[in-house]
Amino acid sequence: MRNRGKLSLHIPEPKQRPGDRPDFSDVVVPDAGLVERPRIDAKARDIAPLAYSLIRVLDNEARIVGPWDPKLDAETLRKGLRAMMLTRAYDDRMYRAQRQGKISFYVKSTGEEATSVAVAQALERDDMCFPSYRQQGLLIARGYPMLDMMCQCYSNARDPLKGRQLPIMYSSREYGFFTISGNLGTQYPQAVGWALASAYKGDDRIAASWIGEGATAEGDFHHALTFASVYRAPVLLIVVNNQWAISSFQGIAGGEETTFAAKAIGYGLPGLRVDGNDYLAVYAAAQWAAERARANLGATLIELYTYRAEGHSTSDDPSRYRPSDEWKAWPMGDPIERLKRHLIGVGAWTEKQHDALGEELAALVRETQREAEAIGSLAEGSQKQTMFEDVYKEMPWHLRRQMKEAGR
Amino acid sequence: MRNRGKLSLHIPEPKQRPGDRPDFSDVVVPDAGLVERPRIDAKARDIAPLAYSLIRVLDNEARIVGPWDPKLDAETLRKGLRAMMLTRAYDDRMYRAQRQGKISFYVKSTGEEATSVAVAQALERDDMCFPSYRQQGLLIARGYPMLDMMCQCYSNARDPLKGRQLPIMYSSREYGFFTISGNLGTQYPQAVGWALASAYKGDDRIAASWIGEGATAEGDFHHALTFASVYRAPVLLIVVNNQWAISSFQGIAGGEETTFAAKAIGYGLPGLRVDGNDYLAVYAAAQWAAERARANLGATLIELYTYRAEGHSTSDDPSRYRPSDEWKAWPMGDPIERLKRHLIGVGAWTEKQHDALGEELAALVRETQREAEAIGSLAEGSQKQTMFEDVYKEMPWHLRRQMKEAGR
Amino acid sequence: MPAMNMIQALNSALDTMLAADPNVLVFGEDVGYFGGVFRVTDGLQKKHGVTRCFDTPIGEAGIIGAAIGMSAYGLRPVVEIQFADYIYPAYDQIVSEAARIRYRSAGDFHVPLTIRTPYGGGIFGGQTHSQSPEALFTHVAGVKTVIPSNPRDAKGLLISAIEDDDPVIFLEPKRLYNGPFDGHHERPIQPWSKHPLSEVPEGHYTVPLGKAAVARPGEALTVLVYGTMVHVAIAAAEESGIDAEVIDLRTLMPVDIETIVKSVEKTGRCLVAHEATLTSGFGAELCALVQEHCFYHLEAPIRRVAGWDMPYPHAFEWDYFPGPGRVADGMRRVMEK
Amino acid sequence: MPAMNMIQALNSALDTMLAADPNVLVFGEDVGYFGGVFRVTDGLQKKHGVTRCFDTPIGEAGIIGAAIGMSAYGLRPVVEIQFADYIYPAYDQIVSEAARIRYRSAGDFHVPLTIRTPYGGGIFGGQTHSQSPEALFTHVAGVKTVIPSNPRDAKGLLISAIEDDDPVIFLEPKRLYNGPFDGHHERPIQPWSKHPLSEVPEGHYTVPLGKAAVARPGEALTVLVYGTMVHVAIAAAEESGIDAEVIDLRTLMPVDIETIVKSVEKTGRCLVAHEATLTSGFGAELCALVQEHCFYHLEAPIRRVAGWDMPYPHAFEWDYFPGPGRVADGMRRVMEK
Ligand SMILES: Cc1ncc(C[n+]2csc(CCOP(=O)(O)OP(=O)(O)O)c2C)c(N)n1
Ligand SMILES: Cc1ncc(C[n+]2csc(CCOP(=O)(O)OP(=O)(O)O)c2C)c(N)n1
Ligand SMILES: [Mg+2]
Ligand SMILES: [Mg+2]
Repeated sequence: MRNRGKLSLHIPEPKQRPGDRPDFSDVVVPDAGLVERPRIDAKARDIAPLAYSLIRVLDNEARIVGPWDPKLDAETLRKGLRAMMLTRAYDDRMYRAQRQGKISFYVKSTGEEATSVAVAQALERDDMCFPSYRQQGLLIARGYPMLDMMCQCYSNARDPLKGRQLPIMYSSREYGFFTISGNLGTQYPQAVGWALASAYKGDDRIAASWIGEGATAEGDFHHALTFASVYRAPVLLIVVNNQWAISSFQGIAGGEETTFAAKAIGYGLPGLRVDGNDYLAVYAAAQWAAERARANLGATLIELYTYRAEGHSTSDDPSRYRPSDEWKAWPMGDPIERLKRHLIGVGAWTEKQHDALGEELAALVRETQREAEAIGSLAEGSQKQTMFEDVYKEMPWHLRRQMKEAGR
Repeated sequence: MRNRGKLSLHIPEPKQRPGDRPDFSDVVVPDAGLVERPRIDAKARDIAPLAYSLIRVLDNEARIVGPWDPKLDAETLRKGLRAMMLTRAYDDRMYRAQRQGKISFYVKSTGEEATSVAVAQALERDDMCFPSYRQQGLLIARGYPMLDMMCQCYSNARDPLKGRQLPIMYSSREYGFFTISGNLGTQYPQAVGWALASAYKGDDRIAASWIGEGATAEGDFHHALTFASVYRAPVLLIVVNNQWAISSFQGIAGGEETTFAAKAIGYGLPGLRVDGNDYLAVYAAAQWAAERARANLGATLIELYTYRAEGHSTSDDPSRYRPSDEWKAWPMGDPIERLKRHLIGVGAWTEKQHDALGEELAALVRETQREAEAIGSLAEGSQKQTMFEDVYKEMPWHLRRQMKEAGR
Repeated sequence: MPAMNMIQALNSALDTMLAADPNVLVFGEDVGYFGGVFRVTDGLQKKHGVTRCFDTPIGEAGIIGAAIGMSAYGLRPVVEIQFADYIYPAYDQIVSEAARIRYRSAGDFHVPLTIRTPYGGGIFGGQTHSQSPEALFTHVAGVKTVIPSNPRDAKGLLISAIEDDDPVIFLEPKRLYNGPFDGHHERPIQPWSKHPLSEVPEGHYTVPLGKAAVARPGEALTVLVYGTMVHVAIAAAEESGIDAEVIDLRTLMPVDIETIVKSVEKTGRCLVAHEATLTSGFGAELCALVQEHCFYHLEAPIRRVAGWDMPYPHAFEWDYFPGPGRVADGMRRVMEK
Repeated sequence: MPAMNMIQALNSALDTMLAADPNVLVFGEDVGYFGGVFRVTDGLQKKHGVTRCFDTPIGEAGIIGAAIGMSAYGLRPVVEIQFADYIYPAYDQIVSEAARIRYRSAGDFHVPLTIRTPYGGGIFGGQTHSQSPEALFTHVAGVKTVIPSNPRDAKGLLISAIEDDDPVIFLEPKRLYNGPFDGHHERPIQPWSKHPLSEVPEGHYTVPLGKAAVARPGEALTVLVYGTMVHVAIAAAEESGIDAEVIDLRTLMPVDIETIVKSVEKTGRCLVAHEATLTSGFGAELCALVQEHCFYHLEAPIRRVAGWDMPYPHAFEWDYFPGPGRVADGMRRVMEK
């Protein structure tokens, strides 16, 4: 009766490694417009197939097709385009600053700008975001002062976080952006708690949180979905599947066997799988989930399928573990390019305008950087005097003593 | 655009509370035999509906119907019946011992005997079990000396665990029963690790683990399923959904929105939902999953739908939070009764034999208890001299010093 | 003033705060309808409603994680971890998040969270219902750690903890819930009602965090204790005839160094006792502080009486527990030279 | 003997053990193909195969939980937690499981698991890439805690840890990976190759657990340190001209009390220094032990120099880090009277 065959251990491995030619032929890219858009009060179980399909709004000619068209006016789309372009320009500049030794660390979001910007646009301004470290696009979309972002990275006298955090670990209650943690996944149940608080108070604000596909393996992912399901939290739980977690491809996070959107199913939550490089699709999915949440119908898990175009961070060299030009081959392209093409296609934008905007934003970033650097940088550590503050609301005796010992 | 309606907080509540009449009319009990039995190499996604149906083999007349018939001979079934009856007799006796103040704590598995015994029978003797605290049926089914079980509960001179563990927290490497933890859920990823070790070695042994539906909310549940999925661990991951976690009904664990078997789907694993009070169905499901695991096809999640007939433990009084006679109303009955009826129905058992066996087992348990009590009990704490051992393999200086201080 | 046991006093604190502040929420495993496995939240759901006091899934990290998010919204959650032994799954959310959010956000966010949890042995709970993990929190900058030893303090300290704007780990000595246990497990259980500190004011009052109490004044040596060990130390003093000054720390972090130093400067001798395992227990910190602050007053080494360095062994609870005999021995050793 | 930096020495230890024992497995986040974010596992997958050295999902509790199960099967897993700051999600599996399985099963099962993890600051990693959580493990009966300070010890201790039949937390001072950093961050980085302890034997050898080393003999006072602080303390001694005896503990639990006592009895003075936050740090335990064992030899209070009680502040790394200046000040204070 017993099968006496030998067992063997399966270790997932990506198809290509450095030196190999990029090949995404096994990525199924369904045509845009094919996925139905259910009512927001659809039962999660009835829409389980959405977790395996791919919501796409822009077709190969960057035209809007299908029921997920969020019906946005050109002005709104241009705002989204600008925010994505500004995010990329900011990233490029800060990356360079790190390479020049001006800041200690940086994380780019290149190629993933839509995953932040489009969601920010679909939310209300007073909805609360619990981001991971790759959602700088949220702050930019919400108009947070770039100077403050930079000063945070420079840890200078104007750094709102007083030099206490690694660059990019922003925090802004005012802009609805929760303080970023270095520990993966912790923000997810926190977002659920925030959303439950809003529901408890009978308010109408909702929350959204972002996590990488790699970090979905953390326990906090499970806790968030469990609590969201049990208490019907008004929250958007977004998985940014950029296919890489530092050097580990998505198979190591479970992506060989299923999609990340499908994780929703086990909690009785809707799971939407979305082309994360399609600004309109991301917007539409977030909008659907936000409406559902506001109607007291609970949480939605959204997988945004994208590709991490650059290294994990400035501490990383992706050419050590994947073909170096893989991004170029990513079949779903670049979110900025695609939105630009769409706008041009409908006559709401021109190449010239685009180039002009590009230059304007580059100049803005450069100018802001000059301002930030004029204020100072890490080396000066100019908020050092506050180092002993904020451990507690009031400084206990032992910290007062230590502060004295430190000569402050 | 924004729905300005007020949010509200949903707190799940069971339909009945003390004083209410038990009512399981919302429990869907499909007829036995209706669920198809897929090939063991079926793709998890293709068999997702199994997570929402209910595998049942014994019909209302206790006849075997349908494709999940495990085709067991009467001898095997009588062995299963005996193990379940012995488990119940043992539970009753030890419960009484606790009430008499002879042991400090006890946990019964009444009504859930099939969830342990049938799985034990479906596994090979050298497969490894990672139980929670309600799987005493495994040890009994595998023929572990009941005297040793009792001596563990009495913490006496023969206690294999030398008085170090709360009663019922058994451990037996020899019988393939991993040391029970008081911390919920920890055994789940451990079972996966054990299974991976077997696969790594190219052996053919598989693992099984048990968790309560309440404890599925722990992070370790998620870790286990993630690791099992990624590396295709040969393991059975069993959720005993007995509908209660101390005073919390299964809705607090997420049972309002979906089934526990459905949690498999998000990991790309097969999820089987099974009538946990149907010995044959439990056996058949475990057998299917074991075959699949041995064929290098990875893990299966099995929800055994049952009902916790008694209090959570001797520290609990369920009449404070649920109708006291709810078990009587449980539509899927009692696993012992049902298997007995089946055996009688096919002419392989009689009422008389049953009564005789009942008496024999009661006598056996009584006799064993006498033996155990003759050896001693907690009060004597007779392995005290070993108290400082086994913290480490070799006793470090500080423990030697403490042992001296303690006057040993 | 009504006599209350510690459970009633804690219940009264929660009731008072639920009534006073709509931002206070109480939740945890089995705390809702059932009222908690130790009955501390008994009746609160019925009185204040299901959204104010409710059950949670069995996921300690989820409980604390959600509570942190609620804090960011402006609520003041009070959560229960059913046994301190089960706080470890939430350790990351406590250490990396609750403790650090004020600091890392430069005050932009803070976490006025109270985590109640029963700790300590003495109920034959075995190794996973008996632990004393306080030192795992006193090492974490950003959280406060509080342990009451009697009903009056329990209520006043719990209200202070809830009103505090920083995360507080509130450890409840479960062996004291129903009576002032002095370690004499062989004697009949005493009810709280005979103890003066069971007189608990109704309504709102506070016992400040960070302030110790002299539980028994004395001249011979200073004994630093908290929770159950306060009663054990008093018993040891009475029984040994050694005139110990027993200090009930009440708050471990920030610890009341003034009261400690004042006493040790007076007595010149010091014993530290706790139920937690010895090595790297909070007693180590107390020893370090006392020898540093009072070195020239010390006439003998500071001794520690503590749980042995092992998991709490079920059957040998009373051999593990640092009872009055061992504490008295410790006192004698400190008095030796 | 080849000169190795600490990364190479650790890699060599793993390579040696993978070759020697088919039951040794190496896994963790990014340790497989890539070879680890600090390159400690570089080349091991290629040499020993994908099933011997592989990547894991980002779930520290899953990594440790699976490793415990593998231990029960008879394997000897060596896992990497990418930064010590990320060990907290696995804290329950370590404390409640790995540490207690031998005891609770009365030896029926045991866990010969090694958990490697880089700790400490000095690389501008901010608060979640700089922590020193050793005291959170020294309090846990059943685990051993080891911290090397140089390549030769690193390899020998890691092999001992892997061969040890109990769980070992092996903390690697990440600032020492590439050179013997003495706290002078303003000076150019020194390579290991100039340091005598970079001579690392090839193949198998062990440095025993539980044995400290005298890193610098001296007469004036005893300095108890481990990891990066060994080099800082030596620098402080040289620069201050104080003839300190610097003891490199190497193993924190079980600590080498003999070597400590012998030194303090000789010098009569003691300073403890670590990077971890002060309160309830391992220094507290060292103070408690030293004052207890050497009370009548001590001529001055034992002082502690440690990280301030706060999260590691990114920009003020060098104000937080207890560098040679602060250690020398500490020495002077200990020498005062
Ligand atoms: C708890 C924890 N474990 C490990 C790390 C180290 N780490 C930082 S980022 C990262 C990869 C995360 O990948 P993913 O979640 O996919 O996000 P992405 O970087 O792709 O946006 C890892 C392992 C961490 N920060 N926290
Ligand atoms: C980590 C942890 N949290 C909480 C507990 C307390 N506790 C013990 S059993 C239990 C209920 C478990 O219910 P379930 O998982 O459904 O198992 P059942 O008792 O029904 O078999 C709880 C909350 C624990 N033992 N461990
Ligand atoms: Mg990723
Ligand atoms: Mg249950």
